[in-house]
This record gives sequence, C-alpha cells and structure tokens, in this order.
Amino acid sequence: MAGNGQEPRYFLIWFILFVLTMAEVGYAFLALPQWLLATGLILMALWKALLVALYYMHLKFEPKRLWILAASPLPLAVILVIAVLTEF
Amino acid sequence: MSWLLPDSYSTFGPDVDFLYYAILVVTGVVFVITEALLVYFVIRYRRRDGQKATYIHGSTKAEIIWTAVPFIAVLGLAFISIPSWNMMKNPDSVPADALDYIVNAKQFEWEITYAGADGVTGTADDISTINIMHVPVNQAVNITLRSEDVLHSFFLPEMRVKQDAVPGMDITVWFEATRAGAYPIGCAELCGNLHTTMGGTLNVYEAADFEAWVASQSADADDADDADDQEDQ
Amino acid sequence: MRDLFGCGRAMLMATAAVFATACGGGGGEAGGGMEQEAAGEEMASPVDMATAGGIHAMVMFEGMAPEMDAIDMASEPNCAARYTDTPMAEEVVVGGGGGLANVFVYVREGLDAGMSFPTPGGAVVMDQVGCRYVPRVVGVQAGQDLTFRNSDGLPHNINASPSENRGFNISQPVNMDTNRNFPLAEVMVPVRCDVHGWMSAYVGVLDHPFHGVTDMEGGADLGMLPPGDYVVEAWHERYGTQTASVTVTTGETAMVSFSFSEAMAANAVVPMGEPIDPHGPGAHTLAPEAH
Amino acid sequence: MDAHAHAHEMPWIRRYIFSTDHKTIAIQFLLMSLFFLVVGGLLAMMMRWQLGFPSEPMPGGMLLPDEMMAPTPAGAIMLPEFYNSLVTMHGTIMIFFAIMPLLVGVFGNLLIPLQIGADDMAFPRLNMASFWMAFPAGLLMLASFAVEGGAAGAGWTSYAPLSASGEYTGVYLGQQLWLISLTILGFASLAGAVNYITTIINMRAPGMTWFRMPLATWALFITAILILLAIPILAGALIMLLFDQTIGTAFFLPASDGEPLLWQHLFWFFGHPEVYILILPAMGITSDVLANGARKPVFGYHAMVLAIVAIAFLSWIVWGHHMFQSGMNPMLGTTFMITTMVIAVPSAIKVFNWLGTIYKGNIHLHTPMLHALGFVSMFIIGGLSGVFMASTPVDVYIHDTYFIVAHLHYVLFGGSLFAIFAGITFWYPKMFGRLMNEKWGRIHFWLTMILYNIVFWPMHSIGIQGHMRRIYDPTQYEFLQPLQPINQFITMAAFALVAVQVIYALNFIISIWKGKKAGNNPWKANSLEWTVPSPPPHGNFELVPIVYRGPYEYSAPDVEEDYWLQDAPPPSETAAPALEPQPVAD
Amino acid sequence: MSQAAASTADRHPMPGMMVYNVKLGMWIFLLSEVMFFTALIGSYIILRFAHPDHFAEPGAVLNVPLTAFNTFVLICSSVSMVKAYAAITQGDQKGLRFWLLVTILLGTFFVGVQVVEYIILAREGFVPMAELYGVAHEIEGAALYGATFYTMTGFHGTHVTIGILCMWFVLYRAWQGKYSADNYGAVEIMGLYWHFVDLVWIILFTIVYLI
Repeated sequence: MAGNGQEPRYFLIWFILFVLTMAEVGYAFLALPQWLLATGLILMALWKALLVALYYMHLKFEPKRLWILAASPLPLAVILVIAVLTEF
Repeated sequence: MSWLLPDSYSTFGPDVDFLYYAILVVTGVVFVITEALLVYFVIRYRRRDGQKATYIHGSTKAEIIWTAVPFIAVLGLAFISIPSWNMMKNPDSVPADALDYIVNAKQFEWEITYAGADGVTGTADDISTINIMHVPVNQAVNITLRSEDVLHSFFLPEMRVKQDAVPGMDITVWFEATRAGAYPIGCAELCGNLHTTMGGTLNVYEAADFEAWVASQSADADDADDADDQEDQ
Repeated sequence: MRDLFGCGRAMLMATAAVFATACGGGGGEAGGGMEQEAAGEEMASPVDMATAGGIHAMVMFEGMAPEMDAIDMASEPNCAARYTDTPMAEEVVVGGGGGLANVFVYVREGLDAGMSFPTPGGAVVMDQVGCRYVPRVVGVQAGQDLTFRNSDGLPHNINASPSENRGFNISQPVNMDTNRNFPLAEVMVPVRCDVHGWMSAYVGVLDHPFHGVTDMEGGADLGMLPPGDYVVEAWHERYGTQTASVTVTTGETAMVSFSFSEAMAANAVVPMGEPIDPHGPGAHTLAPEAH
Repeated sequence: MDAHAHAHEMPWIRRYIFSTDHKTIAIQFLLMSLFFLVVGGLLAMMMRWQLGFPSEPMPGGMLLPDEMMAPTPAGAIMLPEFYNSLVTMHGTIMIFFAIMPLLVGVFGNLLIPLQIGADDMAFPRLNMASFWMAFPAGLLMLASFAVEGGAAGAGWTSYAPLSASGEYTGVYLGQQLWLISLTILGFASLAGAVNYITTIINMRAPGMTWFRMPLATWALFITAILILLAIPILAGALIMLLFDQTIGTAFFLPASDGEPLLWQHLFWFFGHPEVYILILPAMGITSDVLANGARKPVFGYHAMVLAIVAIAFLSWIVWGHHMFQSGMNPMLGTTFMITTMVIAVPSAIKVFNWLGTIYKGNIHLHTPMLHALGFVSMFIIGGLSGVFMASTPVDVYIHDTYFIVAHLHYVLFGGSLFAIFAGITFWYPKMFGRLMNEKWGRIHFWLTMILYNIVFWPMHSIGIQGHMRRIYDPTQYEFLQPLQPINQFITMAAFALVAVQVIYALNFIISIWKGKKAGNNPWKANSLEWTVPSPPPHGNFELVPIVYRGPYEYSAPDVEEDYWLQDAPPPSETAAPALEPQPVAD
Repeated sequence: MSQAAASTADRHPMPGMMVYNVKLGMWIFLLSEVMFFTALIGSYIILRFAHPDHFAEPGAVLNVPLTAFNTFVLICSSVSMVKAYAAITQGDQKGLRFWLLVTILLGTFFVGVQVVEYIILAREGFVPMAELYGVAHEIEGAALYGATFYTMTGFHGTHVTIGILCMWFVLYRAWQGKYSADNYGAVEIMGLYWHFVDLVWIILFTIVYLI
C-alpha cells in the first residue's frame, strides 16, 4: 500500500485543504441569500471531509466493504435531522 | 376482562371504534390460528423415539405468501386509518363554527377558559373555570391547548380525545360531543408528584342549559371585579 | 432519634456500600437539625430578662376593606362540602375594629450583632384544613422545625419556592405530618399547593425569635428585647412592607403602629424570598424612616 | 496461542475478578443482571401494592426511610414521589441493567466466540472494561435511591421539562445520578458492541461463512450494530439533559426557548432501536432452541436472517409512533404509521418460520424448548397488540394507558425473559458444566406461564377502559374506581408470580454443585460450542475447527443420528467434497 | 486443501473485512463517534431552525479569523500525522518520532487557542447562565446559542485532548522502538482517530462559525 507515489500526494491534499478553507471563509462573508451561502459552505465542508477521509485515512486503498461500513451512519443522521426539522 | 371499548359520545367515536374493532378482528383471527397451530404441532409432532424429523430447509413459496399477506393486511389497516387521523389532528379540519376555548395545563390542574359569545379570548365575557369544562352538545369545540410548566396530556376518554400539552406550544384540539352528560377529564402524561390528582369533569349541556350556564357565569362575573378574570388567563 | 433510625432503616435497602457516603449526604438535613437541638438545651436565651422590655405592634387598615372573591372549590367536592357558606379568599382580612390580620411584624434592625439565639425546640404547625392553610402567615426561626399537617385526608402538595433557602416540593397524599426547616433567614417564603390553586401561605424565617403575626384586632407581640433602638417592619402579602423605629426601655412595652390602605396595593413591592440580615450594618444607627 | 498456555498460573483475582476470558465475563454479567432482575422485580411489587391498595399501609413499609414512606399511625404509606421513583427505576433497571445485559452481555460474550470458532473476543481487555463500566453504573443507579430528594421520578423515558429541572419533582441529585449512570452504561455497551462486531467479522473459523452462522450469533451481530449506532445518540441526549440540569443550558427548557420535543425525538430515535436490541437476541436464542427441540432445521434460514436485517433497517424510521400524541407534526404521524405497520411484517415472518420449524418435527419438550415455545406464543400476543398502536386514531385512545403497559410486558416479559430462561437453561452446562434440574424446570415454566398471563392479560382490559399509565392512586379518578378490583387481582397475581421465581433461583444455584454432570453435547446440538468440553478451557478450541455445514443439520438423511456437528468432516471422500473455505466469503 | 493435512498453521479465519482487527475495531468505534456528534450537531441544526433569532450572524459573536487559523493548524497536524504513518510504514523510526512530536505540538496549540477563545467569549458574557459565573452581562439568548456552541466545540476539544494523551503514549512506545515496518497498527489507528477528529472539526467549523 505504501507505494512511493504517496509523498507528493499528502502535501498536494494539504494545499487543496488550505485553499478550500480560505475559500470557505471568503465565501461566508459574501452578500448572498442565506440558503445559497449555507449550501455552498456545506458542499465545501463535505468536499474537505471527503478528501481527509479518502487520502489521509487511506479509505481509498481499503476494500470497498469498509467504504460501506464507514458510510453507514450517514443516512441515519440525515433521517433524524430531516424528520425533526419538519416540526418547525 | 372485556376487550370492548366503553361507549363514545363524540363525532370521532364511530371512526376510532370501527378501526379498533377492525384491528381486533384481524389480530384476533391471526392470534387464534397461530396459537392453535402452535399447540397442534406440539401435540401432533411430539417426540417419537427411533423416528427422525422430516428434513425440510424451508420453501420460498411459503416465505413469499407469509410476507405478502401480512404486508397487504397491515398496509390496508394503515391506509384506512389515515382519513380519521387527518380529521382528528389536522388543524385545518376544525369546523369554522367551533367555539373557542383555551385549556391551560399546569401542575396538577386544568385552567379552562371559554372565550365567550364573541369568540375572542381576553375580552370581558370570558369565563374561566378550574378542572371543569362546560361545553354545548352537537357543537364543535376548538381548544387551544397550552401548558405552563411540564408536559401534560388532555385526555377525554368518551370523546376519544388525547393530546399532550407541551409548554411553549399552542396545539389545536377539537371535538364535537354528541350526547349531554358529565364525562371525566384525565391527565395521561406523567407530570410530577401529584399527576394522579389532575382529574376533572367535562359537562356537556343541551343548548338551553349551556346558555343558562353562560348567563349564570356572566351574572357572577359582574359583581366580582372583571380585572381578576383577565389576569387569570 | 427517629431520623437516625430512619437512616438505619434505609441501610437495609438492597443498595451497595456506595450508599453509606450518600446516606451521609441524605441524612444531612436530619443530622443538622439534631446538633442544633442539642446546642439549644444548654444555651438559655441571651436576653437578660431583668432589663428587657416588650414591643407590641398595632396594625390598622384605613378605608373600606376590598371585596374578596369567592373561592370556586367545585373541582374539590370533599373540600367544598366542609363549608356551609361559600369560602372567601383570605388575601385581606380586616377585623371588626379595623385591625388588619395576617401581617408579619418583626425586628428588622437594631439587635446586637454578637447575640445569637438558640433554636426553639418546639415545632410550628401549619395545618391544612378544608383546603386552606391555617395559619396563613407564620414565623419560624432558622433551623426550627415547621410541621405541615394534612388534616383533610386528601392529597395536598407543599411547594415552597424561597430564593435564599432550598425550595422543596413534597406531597401529602393522606392525613400525615411532614417536618421541614429552613437553615437561612428569609422574610416570607411563599408556600402554595399545586393541586388547589387558591391555597397559599407565607413563612417568615429569621435568626431571632422577635416576630409575630397580627390577629383579627391587628395586634401582635414581639417578645422581650434588651433595651435599645430598633427598626420594626410589618409585611403584608398585598400591601408590601412598612418600617417604623421604636425605642425599648426596661420594664415597659413599647408600642409601634402601622397603617395600610387599599391605595398601597397598586405599587406595593412585596418582598418574597429576599434575604434580610437583622444584624445589618450600623446596628445602632436608625435606618431612614421608610414609609 | 500463548494466552492459552499460561492461563493456569494467573492469580485468582486475574482469573475471576479482572478476567479477560469471554466466558468468565459472561458469568459476571449473568450474576450482575440476575441481581438487578431481582431488584427490578421487588420495585415492581411495591408499585403493584400501591396500585392494588392505594393509600393503605404497605407491609414492611416501616423499613423504608421517611422520604419514601409517610409514617402514619396506621403504618407507612407510600408517598407519590417514591411511587414515581419506583415507576422510573423499575423501567430503567429492568431495561438497562437486567434484560439488556442478560441478552447482550451474557449471551453475547458466551456464544459469539464459541459459535464462530474463535478462541476469544477480538479485544479481551476492552471486553473486561465493558463489564467493569457496567457494574459501577448499576451501583450508581441504586445509590440514587439514597440521595436527598430520592431517585429520578420522570419515567424511564425521562421526558423534559419534568426531568430537566428539579423544581417540578423536587428531585435534583437523583436525576443527575440517573443521567450519569446511563452515560457510563452507554460506554460499556459501546465497548461491547465494538468487540462483538470486530470478532464476528474478522474471527470466524475457516468454513464458517456468513450463512453458516447460527441465528443466535446473527441476532447478536445485528443487535451489536444497533447498539453501536443508537447508544451514542442516547449518550448525547443524556449529556445535554445533564447540562440543562446543572449548568443552566436550555436545550429542552421551554422557559428560555428550548425544545421539549427535541428530547423526545432524540430519545425515541435511540428508543426504538433499543427495544429491538431487547428482542432480537431473544429471537436468535429461540430459533436455536426451537430447532434443537424439534430436531429439525430452522424453517427458511435465509428468510430468518433477512427478517433480522429488515428489522434492523426499519427500526431507524419508526420512532415517531411513540410520539403520535406528543404534539408532533400530524403529517409526520402518517409517515410513521406506515413505516410502523411495515415493521410488523418481519416479525410476522419470523413467527411463521418458527411454526414452520416445529411443523413435522420430532419435538423434545425439554425445559429450554418449553420456554422457547412460551416465547413464541407470548410474542404472538405482544406483536399483535402492537398493531393497535400503529394505527394512529386507535393510538389516540390507548396511548399512555395500561394497554401499552400490557403490550410492552408481553414482548419484554413474555418475550425476552422467556427466551432468557430458555437460553440460561440451554447453555447452563456450557457455563457451569452441569445441567439444571429438568423436573423443577418444567414446574417453574408452567407456573410462570400461567401466572404471567393472569397478571398481564387483564391489563389489556383496564387499558381499553381508559386506565392511564403511571397513576399513583387510580381511585382519585371516579371513572377508574370500578376497575379497582381488577387492579387488586393483578397485584395478588403479581405477588404469586414473583414468589414462583424462587424455584428458578434455587434450581439455578443448587445445580451449580448438584446438577447432573454434562458432557460436551448434552442437548445433541450442532453448533461449535457443543464440540468443546463444558465448561470450555481458556482459549476454547484445541484446534481451530473447520466448518463444513450449517448449524441446523438435524435429522439429516446422510447421518443416522438426528444431529450433525458443524465441524464433523463429511462421511467419506466420495460424498460431496467439503465446501472449500473460498478465499472471498460470499 | 485436503482435510487430513489441515494443521493449525494453515487454518486461517475467514477473510472477513480483510482489515486487521485493531484497525476494524477503530473504524467501528469511529462510527459510534459519528452518531454521537450527529446527536450534538443535529440538535444544533434543529434548535437553530426552531429559533433562528437566538443565533448570531457569522462573525458577530464568534471570532472567525482566529478559528480559521486554528482550522489550518489542525489540518497541518493531520498532515504531520499521516507523514508519521508514512515514515513508519518504511520503517523510519526517527521520522515517526519527529512527525509524532510535530502532531502533538500542533494539537496542543489547537486546544490552547480553543481555550483562549472560550475565556474571551466567557468574559464577554457569552455564557449560558451569566450570573452563575458572575459575569457582567449576557449576550441575549446565550442559553441556547451558548449551550449548543460550548457543547459541540467542548466535546470536540475533549476528543482532541484525549487524542493528544494517546499520542504521548504512542510516542513513548515509539521511543522504545516498539513499532517497525510490519508492526505499526497502533500508529495507524492513532492516525485514523486523529483524522476523524480533524474531519469533525472541518464540519463543525463550517456549520458553527461560517453559517
């Protein structure tokens, strides 16, 4: 798994994360409608989260079964939040 | 040990009772068949030495049957329940001519305010009583249910009404009594040490008696200073 | 003894060794009360009776007594059955001679800071009869037992909500007594019954025994005090408080009088649960007359 | 296998108290949860006394301190605060400290390594930590009875704002201890769940494919996943409620704009997977015992596994049926009604498959088989009475009445507890090396079965007639007074039911020394735990077993006995070649 | 594989997840952590929908530039962690120790900034029960906004602190030379935990500070 191709990739990912963080902070203070801001920011956050999970946690090089296991709680979180949000 | 529902005296009654008895019949039949099969199999296939059980692993056909049949049965029960649930709980299914009440639940008593003829609460003609609710018969009643401290549950068994009072929320509860009489009010949600004393009475009057009660209340209201009534709600 | 035995009985519960530490905490209240009583027996009251003088307060009510509402006891039939005529609210009770009853009168300032008064052994009883607190206003000393008695035999609950002391919310389902005490001085701990909204009572908790509640004639006796200048306060649940200064001389009973009127109800500030410290700063300087 | 070699020199304290052997930990969980089962039962008896004879002096009442029993000249009468604490603690102790540890703690630890052919759990030390977090949590829960203000009194569901601020109940420290105790128990359950899932996925013996695992292990595997994903939600909610109680946050306090309904949503989002955590292992145990008793393969093994998995998936989208009348959005009510009705289907499938299992069997009515049949018959009633609540308009009438109490006791007592009796009696030889007495086992079963129905069947009836839940003194309500004779009848039957349990307790204790010696396979079962001596040595298997067939090859035509051990090599080379343990499991 | 010759040596357990136990155990533990933070963050989202007026605009109460820098620090610590992992997979003991130390320092710095931010906010009165802590004024609605903010970021901070303590332990074992090119399980699961905590912070930073 520890092929020599790893070295540049870590710093590349680190740089992308840095850029995304700066983009997020900038984007957050633009004068856009609230819902547009929120979705944009959440997408960027998920993108960063995915990057960390795939490359730093080596999910990319694990058997596909571990992907299913890793993603299993996410639908539950979505179900809980959306169901309760219909209250308000 | 009867499984029969006590009589119901509101427009919800027939629907709820019909659904209850429908489910009672369906589950009763399934109950009798399965328990009878269980007992029969245990007796019929009891231990006989030197003889082995039949070696069956299962049959997909049987699986499909006893997946599909319960699925259809329960979905059927679900879909016939939707209309009456909508009628009971959907705020915009409250009839327009309903009389307005505020039921304010607090630890260990119900403060019930009738909005008076003008239908607006907070005016001089409001009548507020403790634990006793006065309602005309055959007339829809629209209750705004509130709570001052903890969760309570406004329970009218004969009217087939039960709704939790949540502090911080105004919840609409409505019903229409179909027979005059005195019926119990109960609190069905644990609300503290003396949850057991939160009983009350729902007096359903004929139209004339209700007018007489309103008149008598407004007569008492004149000599007591009205400021008290306002500040009571 | 009973509390210790109560704590012992609790030991028999099927709880583990952790219980011992928790029991220490649980029994604290009962334990605390016990030490104070023991101390009380030896120390007699520090007031030297030879040179002491009394204070008698007279509280009058000017003008027409406000009309009290009738209590609607319909929701509690077996309480309503005890009254021949409809029970009236007791917020303002004016005697025949214009005296205002249920006024809590006590010495607010002027006591010598060094003096500390033993907690009287006897318990003050607050009874619940006919869905009413009898007496409606009562004074106790800090740490003294206050017995709530349920003589109605139907469920009452006693919800005390002081701000200085710890509140409690106890219930009495049947004829029984429950003892509680307030360790800290606090003028007027409000007590109410959640089951019967119209029931309310007030308990004045002080560090000293010089307090009294006016009777139907509006008179109240504050006991024997060492000579000196004192500030006496009268507290009423609807009309708020008034203070007056009085000088006690040996052998005589000083008179102090207060008067309340309906007009005061509008902007009355009724202290409920505020901490009062009788050994206030400058014990011997008179507080400005506050009417 | 070094752990196996030096097991004997371990000091006494390492072998029995701080043991990392999954079998010893199972026995530790067993003793702890049986103790709490007794405590929970006694609390229930005090409740039943108060419901049967409200405001009459309770015999033995003067043993309890004055904060619980009002000392009156006639005797000690129970105070409402204490009754609410009993309601809360009976529910909490039975669910969290009796049934859950019995099913997941005992059978999880005992069966999983043995049934999949592993020498121990994946993380033995974590397994030991799991017990040594659960036990103190139990002590903390019991200690909350003795603190000032008494134990928590807001129901085992602890709805806010009643539970969020002490001024409404007078209980301050008791409620906080309740919250802390359950949070610690949450850590214990999580430690267990991580252990079980890793062990089952990674440590199955060669040949033990997914569809050759016994249904008990399947049920425990799916239960561990439910625990893994549900308990953290409860831990989060408990911590938020603890902050509301202590440092003045307002998650659930409506006074400063908190949301009481948020607590109910969080609690029941955990709550419904929780009730399936309480029943799935019982279903697994019942399947194993029924197949063994009927000497016949489980009918529709694949369907049973799919039913368990379906229950696991659906259990996450039904929680709203606990909140139909709670002020939740009525539109949500309709959605949750449909999902709740659908979740009844997998349970129905399992019941029909159990009937299929005993159909045309050769039924040996040993005690575990009796209890398993008891489970099936009572679970039928419990499951069917659940359908009433799924229909929202009917739930309007029966919510928070004794109909619900009857339903939950039919699935928990009639369901889980009967399966636990079956499981303990069935695997008793594997734990202690001796068999429990058959005669007394049967006597206990029939007495419990009859008395149990006498106690809980009438509860349906008083529930239908409007008797509300958690009522301290039903005679305060006029319309409940005619039901008082039934309440008294239930109380007396309940006392008899608890008295009868003494038979099982004695049978359990005496058989440890006096029971008939059991060999490797007293019940002639097939799964791997019956291929090792009873009780199995440290490290379980001398040689890692190779599995050739499923666990339910009873009365197989190619073998003359009516059972066929999973690791018995096929009779001859010519027979179908043994299933090669394929590198990639299906 | 003929049955007779199947001695213990080649009786391997079923392949299962094809990931060694400790790593699978850590991944499963992280699932439960995801659900724990779901409860906390879910409640925050729900309460914010229920009472939007209690929650301030981004940057109004909370200091965004400081926490943005803090996020960057945590991302750097993630990189150094994965460098440590890469080092040990090649058996480079010195590299492991160096990068582990860097990660610990960055992590401690992150927690330090977090604590400083809490102190500033508390002094401004952004505390659920101001009078409890004797703080002058309370920013309106801090009972709800403050509650959710402190609970989420507080528990995240606690997880980071626990991570740092475990990393000291792993570093101590690394000094003893316990790990090598084919025995680096502990380092890997330490990495998994650390990246998970970083991942949670990335989501928290966006949802709490920027929306």
